Amino acid sequence: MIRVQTEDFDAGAELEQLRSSHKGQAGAMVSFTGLVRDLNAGDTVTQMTLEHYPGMTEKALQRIEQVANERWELTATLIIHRVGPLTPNNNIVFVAAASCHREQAFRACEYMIDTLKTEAPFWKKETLSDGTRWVEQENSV
Amino acid sequence: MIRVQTEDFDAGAELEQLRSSHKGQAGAMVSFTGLVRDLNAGDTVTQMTLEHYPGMTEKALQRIEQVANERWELTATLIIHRVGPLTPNNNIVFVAAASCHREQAFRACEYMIDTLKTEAPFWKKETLSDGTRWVEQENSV
Amino acid sequence: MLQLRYFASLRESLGIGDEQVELPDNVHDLPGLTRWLQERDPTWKSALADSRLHVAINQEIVKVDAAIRDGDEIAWFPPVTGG
Amino acid sequence: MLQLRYFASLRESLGIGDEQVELPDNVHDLPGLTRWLQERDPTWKSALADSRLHVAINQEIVKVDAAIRDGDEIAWFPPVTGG
Repeated sequence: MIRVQTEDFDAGAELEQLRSSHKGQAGAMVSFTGLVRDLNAGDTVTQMTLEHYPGMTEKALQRIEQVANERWELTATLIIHRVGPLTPNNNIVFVAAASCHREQAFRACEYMIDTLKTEAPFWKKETLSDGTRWVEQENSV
Repeated sequence: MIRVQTEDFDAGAELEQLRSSHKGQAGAMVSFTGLVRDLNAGDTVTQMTLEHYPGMTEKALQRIEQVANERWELTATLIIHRVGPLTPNNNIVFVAAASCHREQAFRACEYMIDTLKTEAPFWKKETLSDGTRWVEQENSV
Repeated sequence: MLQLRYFASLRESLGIGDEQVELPDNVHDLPGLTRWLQERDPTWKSALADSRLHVAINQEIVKVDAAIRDGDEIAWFPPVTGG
Repeated sequence: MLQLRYFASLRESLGIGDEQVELPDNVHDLPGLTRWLQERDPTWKSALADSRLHVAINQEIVKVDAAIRDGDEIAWFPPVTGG
């Protein structure tokens, strides 16, 4: 499942949902949570705004999830990405994979976040004490 | 932090705790949750009992956490392992690592669960419909 | 008609996020469209010269020589930085 | 005195989880202790013959030829299966 939303998410509730949707089948769940940092490239960040390309974003995330499910044996996957204004320590993204095998869950979760970061049309703009700037690709976590 | 406990844990609350203890510093949190499966080696499992070696267990988990923190740049780590009787879909183990860098968080989390599974003195006993059996090392998730 | 979309720093440089244009007669591919836009306005001339820009046609990333058809949605944007 | 501990399937095979024994006079290392236990009781003789067993002395995994000292806590157990 994929979701693009302005609201926050509850990682625990999402993991619980992932678990209960596949009762007893999955032995392993791996999750990645991406957070807004208060410091980037040495500068204090007071706000972070996420822009995206509605329509293309959903397609890109669906494809990432689909490829993960083709490559690895998974019982469930989830990608949630927030958009709009965020502040330091806010959740940005949540990616999770459930599997019978922990290695498969690790590989799938890492694949999904790595691919999201290079292929999904999101852009980060930081507000610093003295202005704003667009994050460059090599600076991202 | 490490904990060995009979009670269940709330993965969401643990991730939240990990996040709030390092406000704004960590950009990435990776977690692994291990669950009791209802099927192992083709047989239906109705209960799973976790035995451990009190004292040595805590030392082993602390060492695993320490090595992870020496090898990777982490802002926080957590290992929780349950003991006693469990049923299918129950949580068994929760391992999490927070870092400024997602790759470090992935590597550390995977190292901790891999090492726990080969070095920490826990043993699983399954209750099947027709008796009980100790889980063999190669069958574990 | 073509639906043109610009995102992030490129949107800010151009001052607009989207526009509709008639498919010019002699434009059949992305290089042709880019050239036409650059000749139309000096702001586009410099902004679209950035070789790091990605282009999506109908919401799929395409190569620099992709064909353009009437009705297409064409988007330009800098390297993505989400996650 | 030595504190001996047995876990999991080994504990069940032996029927006990721990016991205290006086350090035998001629026992100075793990092979000596194992031999002494095996000579003491046929149940131990077969159970401790399993080459997959791990041994911890004072809660640290040790090699098969580790030294034994009075006061040590020695634990035998099968390969771990937690997580």
